[in-house]
Amino acid sequence: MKIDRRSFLTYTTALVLGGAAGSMLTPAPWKLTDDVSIWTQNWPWTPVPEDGEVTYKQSVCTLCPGGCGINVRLIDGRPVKIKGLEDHPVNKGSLCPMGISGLQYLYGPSRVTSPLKREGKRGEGKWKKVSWEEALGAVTKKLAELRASGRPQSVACITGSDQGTTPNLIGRFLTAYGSPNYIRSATAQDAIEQAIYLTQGKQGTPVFDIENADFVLSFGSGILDGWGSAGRMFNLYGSQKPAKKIIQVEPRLSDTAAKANQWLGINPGTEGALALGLAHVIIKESLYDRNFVENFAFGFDDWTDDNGKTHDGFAKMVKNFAPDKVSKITGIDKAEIVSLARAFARASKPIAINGRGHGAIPGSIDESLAVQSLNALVGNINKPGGISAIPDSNYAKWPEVNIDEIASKGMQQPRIDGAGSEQFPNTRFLLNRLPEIINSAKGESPVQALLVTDANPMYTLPDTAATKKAFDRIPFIVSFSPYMDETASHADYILPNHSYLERLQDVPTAAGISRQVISLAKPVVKPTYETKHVGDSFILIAKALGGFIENAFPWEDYEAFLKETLKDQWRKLKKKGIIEIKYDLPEPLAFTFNTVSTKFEFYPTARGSVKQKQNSALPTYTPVPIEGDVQRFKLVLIPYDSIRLAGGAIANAPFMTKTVDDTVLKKQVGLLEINPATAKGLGLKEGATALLTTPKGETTVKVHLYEGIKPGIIAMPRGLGHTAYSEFLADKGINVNTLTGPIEDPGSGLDMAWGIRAKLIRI
Amino acid sequence: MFPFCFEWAWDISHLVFMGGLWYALSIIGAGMTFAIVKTIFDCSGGHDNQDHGHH
Amino acid sequence: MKDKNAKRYGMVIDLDKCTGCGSCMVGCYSENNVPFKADETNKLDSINWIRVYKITNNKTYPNTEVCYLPMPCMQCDGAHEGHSPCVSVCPAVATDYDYDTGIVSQIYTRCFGCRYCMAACPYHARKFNWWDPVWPADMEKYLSPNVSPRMRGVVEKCSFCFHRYQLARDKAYLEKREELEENEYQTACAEACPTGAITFGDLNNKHHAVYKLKNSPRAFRLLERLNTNPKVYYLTSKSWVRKAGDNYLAHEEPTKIKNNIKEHH
Amino acid sequence: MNETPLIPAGVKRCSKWQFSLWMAVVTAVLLWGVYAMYLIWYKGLNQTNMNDAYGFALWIWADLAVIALGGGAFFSGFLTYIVGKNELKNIINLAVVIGFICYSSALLILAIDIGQPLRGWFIFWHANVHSMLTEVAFCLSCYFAVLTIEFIPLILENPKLDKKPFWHHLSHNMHGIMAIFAATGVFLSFFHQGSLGGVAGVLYGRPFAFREHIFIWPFTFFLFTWSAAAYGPCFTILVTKITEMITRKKLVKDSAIHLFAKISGWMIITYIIAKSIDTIYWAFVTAPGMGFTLMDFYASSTYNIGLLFAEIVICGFIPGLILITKRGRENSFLLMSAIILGVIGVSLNRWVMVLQVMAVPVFSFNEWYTYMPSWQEVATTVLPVAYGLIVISLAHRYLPVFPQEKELNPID
Repeated sequence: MKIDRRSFLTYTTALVLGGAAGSMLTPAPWKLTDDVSIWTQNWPWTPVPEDGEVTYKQSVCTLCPGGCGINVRLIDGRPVKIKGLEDHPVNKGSLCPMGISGLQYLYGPSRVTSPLKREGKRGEGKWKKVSWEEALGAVTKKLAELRASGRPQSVACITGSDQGTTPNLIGRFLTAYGSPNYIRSATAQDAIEQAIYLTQGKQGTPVFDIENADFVLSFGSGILDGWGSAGRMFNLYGSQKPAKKIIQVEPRLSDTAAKANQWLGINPGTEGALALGLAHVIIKESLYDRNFVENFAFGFDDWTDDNGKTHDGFAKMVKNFAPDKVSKITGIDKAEIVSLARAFARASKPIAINGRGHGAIPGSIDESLAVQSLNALVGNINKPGGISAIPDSNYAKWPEVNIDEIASKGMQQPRIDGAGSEQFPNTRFLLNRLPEIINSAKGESPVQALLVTDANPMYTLPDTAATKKAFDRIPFIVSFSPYMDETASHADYILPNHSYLERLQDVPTAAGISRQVISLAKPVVKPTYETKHVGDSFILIAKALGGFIENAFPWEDYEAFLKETLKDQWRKLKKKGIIEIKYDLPEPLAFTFNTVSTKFEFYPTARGSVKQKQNSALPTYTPVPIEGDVQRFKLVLIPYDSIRLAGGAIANAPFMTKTVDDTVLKKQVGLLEINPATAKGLGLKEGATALLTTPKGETTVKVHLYEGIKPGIIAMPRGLGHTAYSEFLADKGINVNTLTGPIEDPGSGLDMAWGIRAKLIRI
Repeated sequence: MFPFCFEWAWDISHLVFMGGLWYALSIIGAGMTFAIVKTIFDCSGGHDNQDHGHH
Repeated sequence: MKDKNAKRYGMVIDLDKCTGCGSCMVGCYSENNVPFKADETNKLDSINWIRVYKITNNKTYPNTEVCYLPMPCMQCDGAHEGHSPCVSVCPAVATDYDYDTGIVSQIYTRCFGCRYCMAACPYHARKFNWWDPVWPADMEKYLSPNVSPRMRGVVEKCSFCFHRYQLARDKAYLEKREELEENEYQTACAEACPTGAITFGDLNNKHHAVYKLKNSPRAFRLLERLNTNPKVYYLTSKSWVRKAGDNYLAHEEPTKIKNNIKEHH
Repeated sequence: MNETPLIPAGVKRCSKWQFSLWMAVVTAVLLWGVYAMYLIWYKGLNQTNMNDAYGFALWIWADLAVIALGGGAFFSGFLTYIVGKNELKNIINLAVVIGFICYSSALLILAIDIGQPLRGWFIFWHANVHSMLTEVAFCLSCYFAVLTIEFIPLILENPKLDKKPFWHHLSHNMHGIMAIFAATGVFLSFFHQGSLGGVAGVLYGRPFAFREHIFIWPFTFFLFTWSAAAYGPCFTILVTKITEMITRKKLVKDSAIHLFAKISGWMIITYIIAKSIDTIYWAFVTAPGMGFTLMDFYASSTYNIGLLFAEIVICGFIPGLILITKRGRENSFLLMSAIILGVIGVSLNRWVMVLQVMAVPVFSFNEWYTYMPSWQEVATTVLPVAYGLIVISLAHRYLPVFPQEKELNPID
């Protein structure tokens, strides 16, 4: 048979078709179908986590100063889950979303995995991996140079805390080195501590015994938005008796306000006036604690000083704060003010607290004093359900530090930030003043080298532009951050600390808790990357600097140091993870105060010298000046805090950002909360894009119409708008600090800004 | 779809549904088998295609 | 089919206690190897086994109220137990009703991604893996071996942490115990909730907290009128919240509506 | 290559280059769709604009719509082989070709639509017999087999193949038992058309979709079968008319068209009455029982009550009334209007039963869900159209699709 092209085609076709049909009768296609689907069930790029032995390790969360106990589940030594530690005295098993996200701070693209040296321009993101020897050597060299030139005081160190051995070790280093410029980031705690110091004469960590209170009057404190130890506050709220009342005073319906028994929308910044207004009603109606006021307080009534000069007492002063007037200032109904005052005074254990939101900004010292006075009026000081202060912990036994002449000279120089100066004698740290001081300095920057640990001032300080400008003038910046945060990304060297789950650290009592609890954060996992404990870094630098500095650090490393300084406590701490020093509240009717008058001072005499301008040290209400021309900027922007957004030194983990509502962040654009009535006036609909301008900067936002915000006020959350970190956080929304600026409290020097004027234009 | 698949149960739902299915499949299968077998028979019977009247 | 000792695990969420902190969501992510992307702001492609909704009473300032509403999978029984909206529609038995626990399972390796179950679920409890999950920079190290990571193209949802039930049951078995204690099997969200708003247990067991709570006058369920018969109960003292949990005609009063379907025992 | 032996005898076809040009254009569109299909299979369904609220979207609508439009095949089969309307033999070939295109397209779209196409066969292997989708998959596949069987004899009538004795006999023998296949097809179609309606009707969590049940089937089950039988013929007639327009010759005698149109008209009228009753019952009994009023379902600007009016009156009663009146269906303008309205009507119904179901918020605090398909979704939905055009063009060119063509267009 002749095979021509046609029949060839026919046969080929028949062969293919027949082959296909025939192969269906073989197992091959069926097996292939099955195999392919099995392949899809086991795609090599879908991870299969390894199983293994389950163990648990207990530690303390140090992502914020809250100090909550955590229980970490491990599989063959690999941490896989974090939950609250049931029997920890701070949080009793409760934990905030940040704490639960903890493992995302252990791994992930934001970690700095080895020492880095800057290659390109600052903030450009070009880095060179260097060895620890090189990195430590470079820092030592610079510090040695500055000392050699007789300017050890030009080295400043910014930390997140001043409690516990790690900050103290760094403080010791600075002392031995010769710089007084140890600067702790400020929070509302600073203002409250100072108010307690001024009224009670005690320097220490404030205590708010909300556990035992039955009426909580919160002047904007986000007690369910992350204020204090979040784990503790949530636990408290969940387990509280139904009879307990929470009254929330703030311009925005926050999560706390939403859960409060009553929400009072107040004109922002007028909380102090309300406190005095409440005092007015309480005194006028004689609802105050007569016993406390008459026997244990000073300055309630008019008094005469040693020079025979008569001073107004607190009672007389608050006569100026009648409900009518306070109603006008605060925007709260007169009747509400009166009934709130009565309810507060008549409650058996009322407590008044302040510190807006998380307490990121200290706030006015007058406001804190007014709130403390309100507590004193109801005799709510130093007793269960009340306010007191735990003395700064001294559980570590430090050997004396000897310093050389250079150091001694350096230490005698005034602090660059002005804290403790004649102007601000009662303030310990004033980080908020630093950028302005550097920027206004003639000639070279007073800070020649900046060491930053557990802090991220490039992000957290209001007026980011000014901060950046100031930092640009500092010739040498070293970051010890485990994460590529904003400050680290602007540093010259990064000497990465271990992540919080990899390092050993004692954690002293957090603010608010009425017991002195020292916990030990223990590594739950060996360091994953080429990182070093910040304490070890400082010890190594000290040793390299030699002389008196080296002598101040006779320990091999941080752990050895901890062991030797904690002495007896160490064994207990290591074994139990916690030492609890029972803090005994003084017996009722045995109130003793360390003030000049040995009484609770409604009239804080220690403040006298700095209040010359005012003639009186009494807390009063003067409106906090708010930046911006009212004609140009008709709205007021207030930052707010959310438990789902970390606005502090350590930023959101991807999991937390994942929980953020689409009414807060939409793609890369942040949403601004505005009352629908205000929005209507501006022609803005839900989701509309607008240009937001403040005296400090401008940005594009979308608007979210929210009935829960006072008309005329607009609000943005803290914690967004990062420029560093990774794609899971960077360039999402706006950092509200770029739009706001600090306002110096004339009394304390602390930042007391609560907002800024703003303008919103539809685009 | 087969009694040996673990989802299978000898319940009314399976009997009705799968009964219907296999019934339909059987008819289709039988019909096609018939057509093919008959075609092969027709071809091997030596009939010339011209002999068939056009349908 | 149904064991006389069968459990009906369920949840009671006290909305009066929920502060909207999101710990349940994060606790769930980390327990169940839930992936994350750079952009999670489109909540319609963001995988959440439990999502906390924020609802308001729609009143103007200052009478506005807010309530947070955490929504896991409701583990619906349906009109007759096992007839969950999703289970009955899945063409490949990739989601199934477990008569021993009342939990609606999802078998990722069985699912072929038709998404019919998602169309069937009025609670939007079901999420689709539109992308391959990626855990960058060593993050794979924290994955739990108790829950398999899902591949792209399949549906997933809250399982009431069924793996925890299995682990607890295995442990009880080794200890020669028949019954689990109430605290032996708890979901990750209930465990993570820092205010204790979420209570979990056997709805049929008189000794479990949920048994009492579900009969509270404050108790209601979401979209009960659809006869989905969910095993997640909510508690609220606010009438507007209760009203928001279902649909009512203008003249209807939530507490006066009788449900066609009573829950099973 | 000389085409003449491939072209049926006694008919005239356009020139080879003209045909090639046309095919090139359509193939380009097809390739666009194929590229989108590749993207979706390679990168996954993130290439679409579907989301967790819109799990069913454009593709499911396309599936439902093409199957309804392809309903002309089973219904003409039913009328021809079972009822004995022999007149319809003149149009049934085209109905079969359309059916084949529609069903193969539906299967392809389903293969694109599922997240794990390589596991698609689980729907058969691990079948859940209670799921409407299982029933759809089984009946759809089986009926596709039937359609292929119905299509084969037509292919075998290609003059070149017809010369081979085996193919000639096979064609003949298959013709001989075609009634059995057709009957099986009708049986299968009844169920899968119904099941497609059931897909929405059983969703008791979706008040917009849910309908009361008769035994295990929701009303929509019957309405879908009915509407496919009613509107499928409209599409068959429409394609016939379009083919006639393009080829500029009459292909099917008016008697067949009018008969088909008349039957379609009566089916539409009865269907739309049933649909109206269903709507009224749903609006006044079913939905209020779930706490919804009718207007709750039509409270969006996109999905407003006009849609319901359009579906029932404009695309229901109007074409139905035109087609059942002799003067209506015999007036070519009215006939065309009616069949176009019919095609729109059934497509609209399927759209509403898929996309509006997803759009309606079930919680009072949720907004209406919105969705706009991505270009990949559009391209893969256009793909079957291009594919259909190619198949019809090839079939018309090389196969005797229209038995009356020779008679109506004698070559001098």
